Amino acid sequence: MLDAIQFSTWAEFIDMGGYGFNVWSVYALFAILVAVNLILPWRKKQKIVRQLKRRMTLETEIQSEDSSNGD
Amino acid sequence: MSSAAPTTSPNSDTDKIMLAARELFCARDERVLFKNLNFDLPQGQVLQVQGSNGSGKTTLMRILCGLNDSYEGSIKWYGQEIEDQAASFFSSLLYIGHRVGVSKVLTPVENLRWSCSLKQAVSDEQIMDALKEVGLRGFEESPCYTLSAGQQQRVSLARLIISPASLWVLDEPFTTLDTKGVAMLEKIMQRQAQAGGAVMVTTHHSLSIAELTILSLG
Amino acid sequence: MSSAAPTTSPNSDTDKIMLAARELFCARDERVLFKNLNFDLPQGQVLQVQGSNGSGKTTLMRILCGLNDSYEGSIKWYGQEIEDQAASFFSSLLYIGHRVGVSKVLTPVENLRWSCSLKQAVSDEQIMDALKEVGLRGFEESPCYTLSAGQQQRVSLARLIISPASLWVLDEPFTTLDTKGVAMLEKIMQRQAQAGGAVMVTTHHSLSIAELTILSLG
Amino acid sequence: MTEKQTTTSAAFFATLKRDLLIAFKKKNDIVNPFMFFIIVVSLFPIGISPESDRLTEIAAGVIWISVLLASMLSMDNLYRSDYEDGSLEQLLLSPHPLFFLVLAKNISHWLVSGLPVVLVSPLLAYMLALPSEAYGTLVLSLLLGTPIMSLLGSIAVALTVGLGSRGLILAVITLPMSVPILIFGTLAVQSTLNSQSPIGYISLMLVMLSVSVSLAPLASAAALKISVN
Amino acid sequence: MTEKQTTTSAAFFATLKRDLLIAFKKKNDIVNPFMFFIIVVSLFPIGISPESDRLTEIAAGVIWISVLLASMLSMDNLYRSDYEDGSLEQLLLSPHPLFFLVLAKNISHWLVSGLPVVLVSPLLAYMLALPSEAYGTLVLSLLLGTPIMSLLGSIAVALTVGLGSRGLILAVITLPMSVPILIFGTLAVQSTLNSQSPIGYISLMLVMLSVSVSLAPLASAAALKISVN
Amino acid sequence: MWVWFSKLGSPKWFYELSGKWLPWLIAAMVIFMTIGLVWGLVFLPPDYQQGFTSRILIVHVAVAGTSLAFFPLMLVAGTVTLVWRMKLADMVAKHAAILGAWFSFITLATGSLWGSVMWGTWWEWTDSRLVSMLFQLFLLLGVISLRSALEDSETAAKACALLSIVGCINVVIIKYSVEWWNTLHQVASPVSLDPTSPNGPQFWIATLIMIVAVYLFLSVSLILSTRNEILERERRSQWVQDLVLKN
Ligand code: HEM
Ligand SMILES: Nc1ncnc2c1ncn2[C@@H]1O[C@H](COP(=O)(O)OP(=O)(O)OP(=O)(O)O)[C@@H](O)[C@H]1O
Ligand SMILES: Nc1ncnc2c1ncn2[C@@H]1O[C@H](COP(=O)(O)OP(=O)(O)OP(=O)(O)O)[C@@H](O)[C@H]1O
Ligand SMILES: [Mg+2]
Ligand SMILES: [Mg+2]
Repeated sequence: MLDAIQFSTWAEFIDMGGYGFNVWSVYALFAILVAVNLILPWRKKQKIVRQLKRRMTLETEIQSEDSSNGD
Repeated sequence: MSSAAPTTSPNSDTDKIMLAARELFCARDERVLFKNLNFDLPQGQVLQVQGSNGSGKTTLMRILCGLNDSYEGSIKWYGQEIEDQAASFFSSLLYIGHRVGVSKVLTPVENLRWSCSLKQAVSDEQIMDALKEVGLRGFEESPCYTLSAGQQQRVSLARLIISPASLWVLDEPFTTLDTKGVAMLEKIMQRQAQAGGAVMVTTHHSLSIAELTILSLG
Repeated sequence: MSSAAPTTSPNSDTDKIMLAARELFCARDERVLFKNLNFDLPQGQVLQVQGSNGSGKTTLMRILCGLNDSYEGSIKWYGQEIEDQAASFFSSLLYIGHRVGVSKVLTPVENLRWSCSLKQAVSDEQIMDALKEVGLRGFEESPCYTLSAGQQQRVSLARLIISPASLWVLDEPFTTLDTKGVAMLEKIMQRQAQAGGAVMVTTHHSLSIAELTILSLG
Repeated sequence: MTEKQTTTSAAFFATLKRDLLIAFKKKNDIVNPFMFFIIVVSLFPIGISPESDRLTEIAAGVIWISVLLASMLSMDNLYRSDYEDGSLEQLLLSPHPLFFLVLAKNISHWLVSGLPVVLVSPLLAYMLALPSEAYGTLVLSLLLGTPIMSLLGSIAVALTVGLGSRGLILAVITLPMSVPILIFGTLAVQSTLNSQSPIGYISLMLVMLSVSVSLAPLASAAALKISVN
Repeated sequence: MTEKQTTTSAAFFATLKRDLLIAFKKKNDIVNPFMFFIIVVSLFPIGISPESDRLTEIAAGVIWISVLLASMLSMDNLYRSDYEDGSLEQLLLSPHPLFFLVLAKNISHWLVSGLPVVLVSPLLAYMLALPSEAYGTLVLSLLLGTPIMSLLGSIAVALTVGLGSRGLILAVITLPMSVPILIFGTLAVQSTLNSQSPIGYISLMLVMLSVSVSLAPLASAAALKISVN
Repeated sequence: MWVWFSKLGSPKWFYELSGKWLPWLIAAMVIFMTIGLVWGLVFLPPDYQQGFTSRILIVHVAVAGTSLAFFPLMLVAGTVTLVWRMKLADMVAKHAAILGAWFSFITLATGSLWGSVMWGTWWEWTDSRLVSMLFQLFLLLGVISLRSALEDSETAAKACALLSIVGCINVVIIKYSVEWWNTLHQVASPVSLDPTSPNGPQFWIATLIMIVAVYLFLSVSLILSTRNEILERERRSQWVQDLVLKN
C-alpha cells in the first residue's frame, strides 16, 4: 500500500511534478464547489428557522394586540 | 365657467392666503380646458376641484405644482411668484398624483424613508406609526408589488401623516380606497385644515369635511 | 335560449345559472384570501363584490376569467367545467380590469375595432354610436394618449355597449368616472341584466341597481 | 349570440392589421431597429480598423451579430405596451386559438422590424467590403434567420413581459439560443466566399424556421398565460 | 416647519442609497449588463473566427463596442420605473437642486452597471487573445469611458422616459454621441500595443469625463422636467 | 392522479423522507469523496505523457460529466411543474439551475487549468466542448436571472419551467452546431480531447469513483437546498411551525 504512494517528500507532493499550481488549484476549486454548496444550504436553514421563530412570536403579538384593540 | 372661492374681502388677509391663481388659461391640442380661472386657497381650507372627465382637473393640479408649464396667468405663493421662492414652496408642498410614487420593489418602509427624506429628516418610528395609522400593520416589510391597488395607495397616503408640508395637492386620492379608507383620508385632511394647512383635492366623491370649498371646472 | 315550454325536469333553473363557484380557495404568499367561497350568478343579475382593500376582489375576478389559476375549487359555466367549453365561455365573456385595454397610440375607434373583433364582427357605425353613448363625441379620432384618465376608461366601457357578451366581469369600472359617467354605467349594467345577461362588478360605491346582489369578501 | 362571432382568420387579420397600424403610427418601431443596425455596424470600422482587407474578413460576422442584436432588442415592443395597457388580457380572453393570434403578432413584428434590416444589409455589406458574390447568400440567410430570431425571442419576451427592465434580460436569455443561427448564417456566407455551395446551411436554416414557426407560437402563448397570471 | 428640512447632501445620499437598494433587490440590474457584455463578446469568435491571431486584431474594438452597447442598454432602468410609478415626480418636487439628485442616480447606476463590466474586461481580453501588456490601458480607458457613457446616456434616457419603447431609440441617440469615446478608447489600447504611451488619449478622456460630470446632470435634470410635463 | 404521485408532490412527505435518507447519502458521499481524492492526489501514478496533470483530469472529468446532467434534470422538473403543477419539482428546479451554473463554471475553470498545461493557453475557441459548455453556463444563468427577475413565485416557477424546456432543446442544438462548426474550421487542435487516450485502468477507476462521489454530492446539496425551500415556502403551514418550535 505505502509503496503505491507517489511521493517521497512533502515538497514533491506540493510540487506535483512541476504542475503544483494547476493541480492544487483544481482541487481547491473542487473543494470550494463542495464546501459552498453544502455550507450555504446548511447556514440558510439555520437562518430560516431563526426567522420563522421570530415571525411566529411577532404574529402572536400582533394578534393579541388586535384582539385587545377590538379592531 | 369658473366659480371660485369667495373673494368678497379683497386681500384683507393676504398673508393667510397660501396659493392664489389669477386668470389661468390652459389649452391642450387647441381645446381650451379653462380660461379666466381665479381662485384663492387660504390656510385652513380644503379645496375640492370638481369637473367631468376630461375637464382639466389633473392638468390644473400639475400646473400648480410646477409639473406642467403649458399655461398662462399667474400663480402666487403667499403673494409672491413661485420662482422667487422655489425652495420654500417646494418644501411646503406635498403632491400625490394618479401615479402614487411607490416603488414596487421596495417595501413600504423603504419607500417612505426615501420619499420623505427628500423633504425632511424622518425617523423609522414615525414611518412605522404612519403605516399603522393607514392600516398597513403587518405589511411594513412586504415588497409593494405584493400589495393590492388600494394598499399601494395607502402607502403613499402615509406620507401625509409624516409630512409637515403645509400644502397638499392630491389628485384623486380616493380612487381605490374602500369605505374605511375614505373615512380615514377625510379625517386626515380635516386635521390638516384644522392645523392651519391647506389641501387641494380632486375627486368625484362628495366629501364630508367642514372646511370644504368647491371649485368647479365645467 | 330556446322558446320551448318550461321543462319540468329538476334542471329547470340550473340552466339559468350562468356561473357557479363552489368551495373556492385562494392563498397568495400563504395569506389566505378567501376559502369556502360559494356563489351563483344567475342570468339577469348584477353581482357586486365588496371587500376592503387587499381582500382579494381583483384576484377573484381574474380567477373567474381564467387569467389566474392559483386557486382550488370549482367554477362552472352553465353547469359544466369551463375547460370543456372554453370557446363558448370566452365568446360570452367580457372582462375589463384595472388596466382597461386601451392602446394609447390608437384612436378610440381603432381600439374598439380590434378589441371587439376578437369576439365578434363589428361595423364602424356600431362603434361610432357606442362612443357617442359614452360621451366621447368629438374624440373619436384623437389618439388615446391625449385623453384624460376618465375618458380612457370610457373608451373601454364603449365595448359594453357593442358587445353581445352575456357575462360582464368589471373590476372597479367606476374609479375615474365623474357622476354623469357613474349614472351612465349603472344604466348600462341594468340594461344588461334586464336583457338576461349577468354582470359581476367590484366597486366601493353603493350602486343603485334593482337587480343587485352583494358578495362580501372579508 | 354566437352567430356574429368572428372566424379565427378574421381575428388573425384584425390582430395583424392592428399591430401594423400601431407600428406605422409610432414609426419608431420601424425606423429604430434599422437605425440601430446601421449604427452598430458602422462602429466596427471605427473600433477595429477602417482598412478594407480587414473589414472583408469580419464583414459577415459583424453584420450577422448586429442583426441578431437589432432584432433581439426590437423584440421588447412585441407584447409590452399591450401588457401595460391591458390589451394582452383581452387577447388571452379571446375565444380563438392563441397560437394564431400570437403568430399574427410575430409576423407583424417581423415585417416591421426584421424585414427592413434584411433589406438594408447589402448596403452595409458593401460598406464593409464584403465581396459582392456573397450578397445573395447573405440576404437569403438573413431572410431565414431573422424570423427564427423573432419567434424565439417572442418566447423570451412573453416570459419577461411583466418585468420592469427587460432590455437586457431578454438579450441574456435569447442570445445564447441564437448561436446556431449565427453559426449557420455565417457559414453559409463563408462557403459562398470559398466558392462552395451554401445550400446545405440554407436548407438547415429552412428546417429550423419551419420547426420554430410551428412550435414557438405555442410556447409564446403558454408563456403569455404564465406572465399575465 | 422648515427646521427639520434635510440638507441637500442628506437628500443626495438618501437617493444614492435608495437606488443602490433597489438594484440590490432586483439583482438583475447588476448581473444583466455584465452577462450581456460577456455573451456579446463571445459571439464574435463564433461569428468571425476562432483563431487567436484574428481575435487579437479585433479584441480591443470588440470589447469597447460591447461595453458601449452594454452600458447603453442598461441605461433604460435609470429613470423608467421611477417615471412609471410616480417617484420621478416626487424627485422633481424636491426642494433640493435637481443637479445633485440626478448625479446621485447616475453614480448609483454606474456603480451597479458600469463598474462590474469594467472589472470583468481583462478576462474577456484574455479570451480574445489581447496581448497582456494592454490590459492596464484597456481597464483604465474603460474606467474613464463608461461614466461618460452613463452621463451622456442619462440625458437621452431622461428625454425618452415617457416613451413606450425605449431600448432602441436610446441606442440610436446615444451611440453616435459615443463615437469619440470609442475612438480615444481604442486608440489608447492600440498605442499601448504599438509600445507608445497612451497618456495623451487617457488625459483627453479625463477632460471629457470632468466636463460631463459637471454639465450632463444639468442637462438630464432639464430633460426630466421636459419629459414629465 | 396516482396516489404515489400526489404523495410525491407533497413537500411534507419529501421533507420527512429526505430527512431519513440524508445521513446515508452524506456518509456515502464522504466515503467516496475521500477515496477518490486521496487516490487521486496521493496514489494515482503520473501519466506517461502528461505527468501529474492527470490528477486534474479525475476531478475535471467527474465535474464535467455531472454538469451535463442538469439540463435533462431541469427538463424533467419543468415538465412536471407545467403538467402536474407539482410545487416540489419547481423547488428542485430552482436549485438545480444554481448548482448547474456552479458545476459548469467549475468545469470551465478546471478545464482551463488543464488546458494551460496541455495547450499552453487557458482558453481556446477552437474547441467545441469549451464553447458549448460556455453557452450552457449562459443558458443556466439566463434561467437563474429570469427567476430572480420575476417577483411572483408561482409565475417564476412556470416561466422558468418553460424556459428550461426550451433551453434544454437548445443546449442540444448548440452542442451539435458548435461541434460541427469546429470540425469545419479544421484548426489544428493542439491536443485532442480524446477520452480513449492511453491511460491506465487505474485512472479510469479513480475517475469512476470521483463521478459517483460527485453525483452523491449533487444529490445531497440539492436535497439540502430543496428542504430549505420547502421550509420557506410552507412557512405558514402547521407542520413547519411545529417543526420549527421543536427545533
Ligand atoms: C462538456 C463538458 C466537458 C466534458 C464532458 C469533458 C470531458 C473531458 C474528458 C472525458 C477528458 C479526458 C480526455 C482524456 O482522457 O484525454 C477531458 C479532458 C480535457 N478537458 Fe474537458 N470536458 C468538458 C469541458 C471542458 C472545458 C469547458 C474545458 C476548458 C475550459 C475542458 C478542457 C479540457 C482539457 C484541456 C482536457 C485535456 C485535453 C486532452 O487530454 O487532450 N473540458 N475533458
Ligand atoms: N403578486 C402578488 N404576490 C403576492 N401577493 C399578492 C400579489 N398580488 C396581490 N397579492 C395580495 O393579495 C391580496 C389581494 O389583492 P387584490 O388585488 O385581489 O385585492 P383587492 O381586493 O382587489 O384590493 P383593492 O380594493 O385594493 O383593489 C392583497 O393582500 C395582496 O397583498
Ligand atoms: N398629452 C396630452 N396631449 C393633448 N391633450 C391632452 C393631453 N393630456 C390630456 N389632454 C387633454 O386635456 C384634457 C384634460 O385632461 P385631464 O387629465 O386634466 O382631465 P381630468 O379633469 O383630470 O379628467 P379625469 O377626471 O378623467 O381624470 C382632456 O380633454 C384631454 O383630452
Ligand atoms: Mg385626472
Ligand atoms: Mg383590486
